[in-house]
Amino acid sequence: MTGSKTSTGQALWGAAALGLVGVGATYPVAGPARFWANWLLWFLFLLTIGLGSLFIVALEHLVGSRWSVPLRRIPERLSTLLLLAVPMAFVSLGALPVLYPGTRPEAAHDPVLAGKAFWLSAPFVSTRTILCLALWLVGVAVLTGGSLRQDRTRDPGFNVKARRFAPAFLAIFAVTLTLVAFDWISALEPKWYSDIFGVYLFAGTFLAALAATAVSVVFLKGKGRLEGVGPSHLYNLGAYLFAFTVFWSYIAFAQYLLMWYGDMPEEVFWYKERLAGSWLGVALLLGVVHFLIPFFALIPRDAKGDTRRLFRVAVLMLAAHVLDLYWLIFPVLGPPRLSWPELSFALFFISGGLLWVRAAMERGEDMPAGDPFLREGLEFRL
Amino acid sequence: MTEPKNRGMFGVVGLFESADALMAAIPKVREAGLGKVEAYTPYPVHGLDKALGQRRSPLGGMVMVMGVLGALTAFLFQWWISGIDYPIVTGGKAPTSWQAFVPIMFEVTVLFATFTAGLGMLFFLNKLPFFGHPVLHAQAIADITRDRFGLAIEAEGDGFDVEAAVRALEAAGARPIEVIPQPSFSGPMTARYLERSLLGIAIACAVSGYAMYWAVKLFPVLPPTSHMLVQPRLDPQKPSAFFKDGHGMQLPVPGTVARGYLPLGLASQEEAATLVNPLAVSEKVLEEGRQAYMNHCVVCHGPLANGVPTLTSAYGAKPANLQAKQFRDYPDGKIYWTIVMGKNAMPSYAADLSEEDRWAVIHYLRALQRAQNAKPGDLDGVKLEAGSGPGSEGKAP
Amino acid sequence: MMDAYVTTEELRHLLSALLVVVIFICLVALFAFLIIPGTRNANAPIAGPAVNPPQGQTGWLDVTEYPPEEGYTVPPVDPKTVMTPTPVLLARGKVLFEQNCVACHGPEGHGDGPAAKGLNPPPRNFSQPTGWVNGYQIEGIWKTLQEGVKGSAMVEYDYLSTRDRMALVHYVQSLGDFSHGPEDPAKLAALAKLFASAGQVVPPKIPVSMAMAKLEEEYVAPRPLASLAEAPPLVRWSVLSPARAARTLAGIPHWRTDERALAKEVVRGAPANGFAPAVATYSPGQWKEFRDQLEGICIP
Amino acid sequence: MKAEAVRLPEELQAPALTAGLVTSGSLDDQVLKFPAKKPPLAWYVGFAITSSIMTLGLALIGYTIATGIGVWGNTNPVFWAFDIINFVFWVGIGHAGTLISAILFLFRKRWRNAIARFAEAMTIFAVMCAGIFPLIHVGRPWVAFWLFPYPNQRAVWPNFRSPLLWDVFAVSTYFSVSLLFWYLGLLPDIASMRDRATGKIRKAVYSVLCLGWRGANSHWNHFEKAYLLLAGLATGLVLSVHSVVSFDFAVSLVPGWHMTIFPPYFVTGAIFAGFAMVLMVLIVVRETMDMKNLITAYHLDVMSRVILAMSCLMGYAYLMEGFTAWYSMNPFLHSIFKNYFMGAYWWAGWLTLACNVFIPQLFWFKKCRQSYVWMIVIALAVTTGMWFERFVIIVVSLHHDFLPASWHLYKPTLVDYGILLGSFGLFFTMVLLFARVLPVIATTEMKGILPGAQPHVVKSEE
Repeated sequence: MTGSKTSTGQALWGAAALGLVGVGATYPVAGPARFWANWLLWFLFLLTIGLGSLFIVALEHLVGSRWSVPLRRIPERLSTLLLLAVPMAFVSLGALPVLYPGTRPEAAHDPVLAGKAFWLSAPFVSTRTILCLALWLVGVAVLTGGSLRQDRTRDPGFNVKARRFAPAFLAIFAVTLTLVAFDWISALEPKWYSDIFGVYLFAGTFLAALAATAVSVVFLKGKGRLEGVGPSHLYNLGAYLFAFTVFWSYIAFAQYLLMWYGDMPEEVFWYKERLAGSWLGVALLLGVVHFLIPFFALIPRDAKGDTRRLFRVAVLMLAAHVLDLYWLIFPVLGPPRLSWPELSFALFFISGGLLWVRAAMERGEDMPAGDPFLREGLEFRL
Repeated sequence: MTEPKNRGMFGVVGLFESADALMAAIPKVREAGLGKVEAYTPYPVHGLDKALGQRRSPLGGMVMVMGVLGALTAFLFQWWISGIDYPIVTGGKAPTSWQAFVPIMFEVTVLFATFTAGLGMLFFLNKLPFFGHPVLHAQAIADITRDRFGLAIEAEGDGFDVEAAVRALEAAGARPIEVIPQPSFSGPMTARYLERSLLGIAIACAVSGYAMYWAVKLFPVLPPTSHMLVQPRLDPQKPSAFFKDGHGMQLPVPGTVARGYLPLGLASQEEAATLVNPLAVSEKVLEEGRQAYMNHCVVCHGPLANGVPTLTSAYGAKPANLQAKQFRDYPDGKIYWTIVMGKNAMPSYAADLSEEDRWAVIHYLRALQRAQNAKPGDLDGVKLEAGSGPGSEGKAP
Repeated sequence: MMDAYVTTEELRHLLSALLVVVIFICLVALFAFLIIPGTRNANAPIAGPAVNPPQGQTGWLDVTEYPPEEGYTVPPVDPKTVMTPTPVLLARGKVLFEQNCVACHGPEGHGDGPAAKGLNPPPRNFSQPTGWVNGYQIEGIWKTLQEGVKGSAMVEYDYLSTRDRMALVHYVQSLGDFSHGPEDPAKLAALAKLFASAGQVVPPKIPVSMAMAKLEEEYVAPRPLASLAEAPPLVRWSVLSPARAARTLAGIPHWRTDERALAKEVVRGAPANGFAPAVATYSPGQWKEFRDQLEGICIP
Repeated sequence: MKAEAVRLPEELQAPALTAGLVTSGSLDDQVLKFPAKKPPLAWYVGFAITSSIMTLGLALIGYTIATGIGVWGNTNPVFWAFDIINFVFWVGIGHAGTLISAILFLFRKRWRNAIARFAEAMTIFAVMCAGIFPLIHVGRPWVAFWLFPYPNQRAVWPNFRSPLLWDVFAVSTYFSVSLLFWYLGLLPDIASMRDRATGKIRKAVYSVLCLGWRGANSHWNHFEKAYLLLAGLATGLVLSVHSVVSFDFAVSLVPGWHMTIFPPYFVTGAIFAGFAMVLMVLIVVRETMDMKNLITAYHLDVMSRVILAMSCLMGYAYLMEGFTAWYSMNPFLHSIFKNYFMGAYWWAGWLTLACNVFIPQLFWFKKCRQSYVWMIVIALAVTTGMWFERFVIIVVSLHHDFLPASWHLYKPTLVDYGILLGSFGLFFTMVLLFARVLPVIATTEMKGILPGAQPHVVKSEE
């Protein structure tokens, strides 16, 4: 076991190192724009998984759900990706002058951008980002740290505290995630606007976090850990994945339908860019992997409780989330690009992220042992 | 339903106090293997289907099939209607724009799926309505729908052993136990019943249709199709009590300038004489003039502009003969003025003919005049039909 | 695998139910589309045996497409046969009167025809001796028919033949129940001489389409104006259509010398004549300038 | 993970879903007795009041149809006014029922069982009220069937690209599915009533209505599956219906209507308003029908919390609308948002904001979640606020359209008010009737969650 673990770890380190070479080469060879676009993609990917996981934890505390208590440690561990996101966010600020037209001085002379030039300016975006990071870290500290402490203290007082803290965190989450959506994605094309965009990113975020949780749960179960987590729990996870696949599609389609129908030049250009030429293929692929395949794969009752199918669908959902971010970010660079820079970024961040998560999976016990509802959660049957 | 040979007996049902007791009894009773074992409960009890060995409900598959059918139906229906049978472009969207079909596709999918789930469950799977089921006529049913849990051993084929079944239930702890006979009356779905109900439906349709006919006829408060035809409106050329002159059609207010028409800033016809026709003579212009002449002028002035007095007999009017020398010598401007301002009994045609058309008509009129008063050289090289034409008999030698 | 969800039996039930629904819909559709006559394709032409239509444009009844005719001269009239009324002449005059005159002058010649209402001056009352512009004697009525009355609705009727006109003259005279007095023999003689000496020329006739072609052929386009792009600003702003402006200028004599005439004609025809209506606001000085600039772009 | 006795703080303890001793039998006795009993005087008084209001509304609808919709205040450029506001409002009220019966069922929130029946019934009645408005809004309701795509002599088809046609499909589907859902849930209850009934006619009626339901487990098996599927489908439906209603506005180009957030925002608002209405009606039911042991303080508390959550979501939606309006730098959007809060109808904008976002925040306080007065005050505020939200969206956006020459203030007429009032009359008349002839609480579903109702067999997971 340890032997294979070490070898897996070595392989991951090797892959990360290999990816790092490509990442390093991207900036001078492929140009800064391409570097930053890739960086942004993976920054947002890791950030949204971490943030979404924290959201899952907070939601569980808020509604007092019992069945998910045995699984809660997984999103708690995944939410530590936010710690990784902090340095990444600071690095990402370097993308502002490269990718974001709103930060350039000429934005002040553009009739549309002039009014919001201050909002889009690099100092203000940085301030907002730092504020968001601080708030998230508080969330991580309270929800995750408290839970880990509860393993020792067995004090149900944490549940009370978390339950009171959850609504506040959810409010923060709503606002900050919207800011992420507007500051880091929508602002790539600062003339475009869509009220639903925050909700769109939320749908993808939540889905990705659910998928990451499902993948981790199935993985740990395969290692013989998480004893007591049975098909009923997996079924519920699968049902949530199914429901939020539909929710994502609903939001994505609603936004598309309204812009398509309205056909107003000030907003429809965003879709024209993303549905023109080869991007149409990417968009169709997104529809297939983000909606059609998971939708039909998860409809049958058996599929939701089946570890193998759930695992496959969840991995597909994570890939779909990457594709979603790719489709959102990369059109500003022109036609779709998929070459060694993208692959080395993927290699680096996937292996790096896995290393991080792998380490996180060893923190504390596999289940929140101190939670008074753990037993009830383990007894949960459909 | 199975048709037991032993028509006298449906089965035996025993009641239990709690779901736990029922659950515990089921394996014992099933072991005895006396007949089909079925539970009757006031609410769905989890795990009973497994205990009773009943298969999982196939409803999910049915709903899925029908849902996909619904989506396809809705899509093809809309696509055929909007794209093929009745293609209209609205909002600049292509007739077959799939995006707009999605909402209805979704609704129809849900409609098909829910009706399959609800009605499919009732009619296909549960074979309801079924008022003649023996259990419904047992004493136990009142308890079953209230708070007791019934376990029945139902006869399957020949040789149902009632006593053994009662004993098995007793041993499992059921109390009381009731033997249920087949109901003595025949089910409602007999041929006579069907005939009667069909007749009833037919009569009801006839009566209600007739009643509606007379209701609409006798109480015309809301005649069903009076829309648009009957409404307070003024038809042109109809009298009206509203206007002082009694005409429905009114002249525009004095000084009204129609869109695209400029008032003519000339005081008299003489002043207009020097106006220049701005249009070049071309086939296109002459053709436009011909169209306008045929639409507006020909009824009075005749197809050859000779004012053949077709109107004299009908209305006592005598339009001008535009072939007269006087009009042949008229400058274009004077004719233009006449078209715009009218002359004598001729009204203004300013509202009917656009500026372009007026000048084109004048060009065409010149062609008509030329046709009737050709220059001698015009006939050079033209082969004449011998002895034709009205003037041939009077030709100069 | 399918069996886990739907047994064959249930699928059959399901599909047969669907079939019933579909058949029902089909029946309704059949009823709506075919059985109610004329339900569908209400605008479609009625099908019949195929007929090969003649090729090309034939079959029109176009009165303007008569065969060409040569002109001719109506032979001179023997004055003796027309100078005094005869029953034949009066009968012919009555026919012509009803065709051409009653609309204004009324059936009895009282000047009260249906079209008389809108006329100013009103049509002549033939029964009264007063108000005749050219006199009520043969020569005067002839003159009226020949030339019309300037400033009134009475147009010339010179297209009637000499004999027809004399018949009308006699008929008009017969409508007035007053003494027409003795005719002036000198004038009568002049008329008689006219009748006897010259026949009436009837011009040749050609179909309208030919006339249209002739006009087109004969049309001489005025010299076009030079390109406006390099023209001085006044011209660029004032000329809407160089082609029309060229025609307008060609129709104004002396515009090169008389800018007042130019101004008058250009203003009254704008904008159809190719000039912008704004020309109405130009001052005399501007007109001079405009005229000079126009000359500049006229291709000599 | 030993079963050590951890003393849970009160806040964390699982609340009892019923108060006192409730058994299957007592539940039947308590709930199913009403249809057999003579109603009290108060019921008659209430019924007289609501049915006369309903009659007034129906009379005014008749007047409208006979005269034409010129009797309303709608005029250029406000062509949509009370009719569409009321339509959206009532459809929204209906959504809470579907949410409680379907979405909470999927989330296995067992507290929903006590209130689901009433909420579903309210869905039906609310959709009935809603259906009236587009019908009379078309002006010639007797040809409203033209909206349906059927082969016809006119040889024309409806326009499938029109969101108004989507509405026809969405609302009619919603109504039929809600009705089916409600009826399926009622079946076993009616079977119980059939077996309790003594009168011959009553028994016959209930027999037919319950289709001969006999509680066989093979039936329950399919029934539960059907209920689950219906719940899942109805969840999608409830999202789609108000989204389609929002498309009526959002696909147009009117500033203030063309917003991408409209679909989820309308759904949220609908659930919000519906919950407030359900809360109010349930308080009355709880008191007058003596249901304190079934509809407990916990139920009211949870509903208040849901209202609070929805209010926060509404706040988020308003925030996004305002922010995006500013962020778009679109002068039309700027102007319309200024107009919402500073225009001629400024009071409507502020009322909406106050009633939907600020007042419900009182539910943060436990005291407000426990006091009838506060709950009713807040629920009334939410109902009013949501009505005025539609007023703001529809009338205020329309009265300043793109053409300043046609700007015009909208003034409703007495007929408008009368029909609005009449729709409330219809709604409450139906509610009163329902409370008397059918079980107001889903007894079968309640029986299933009573303590000890399910066998204590520890199932082994395969």
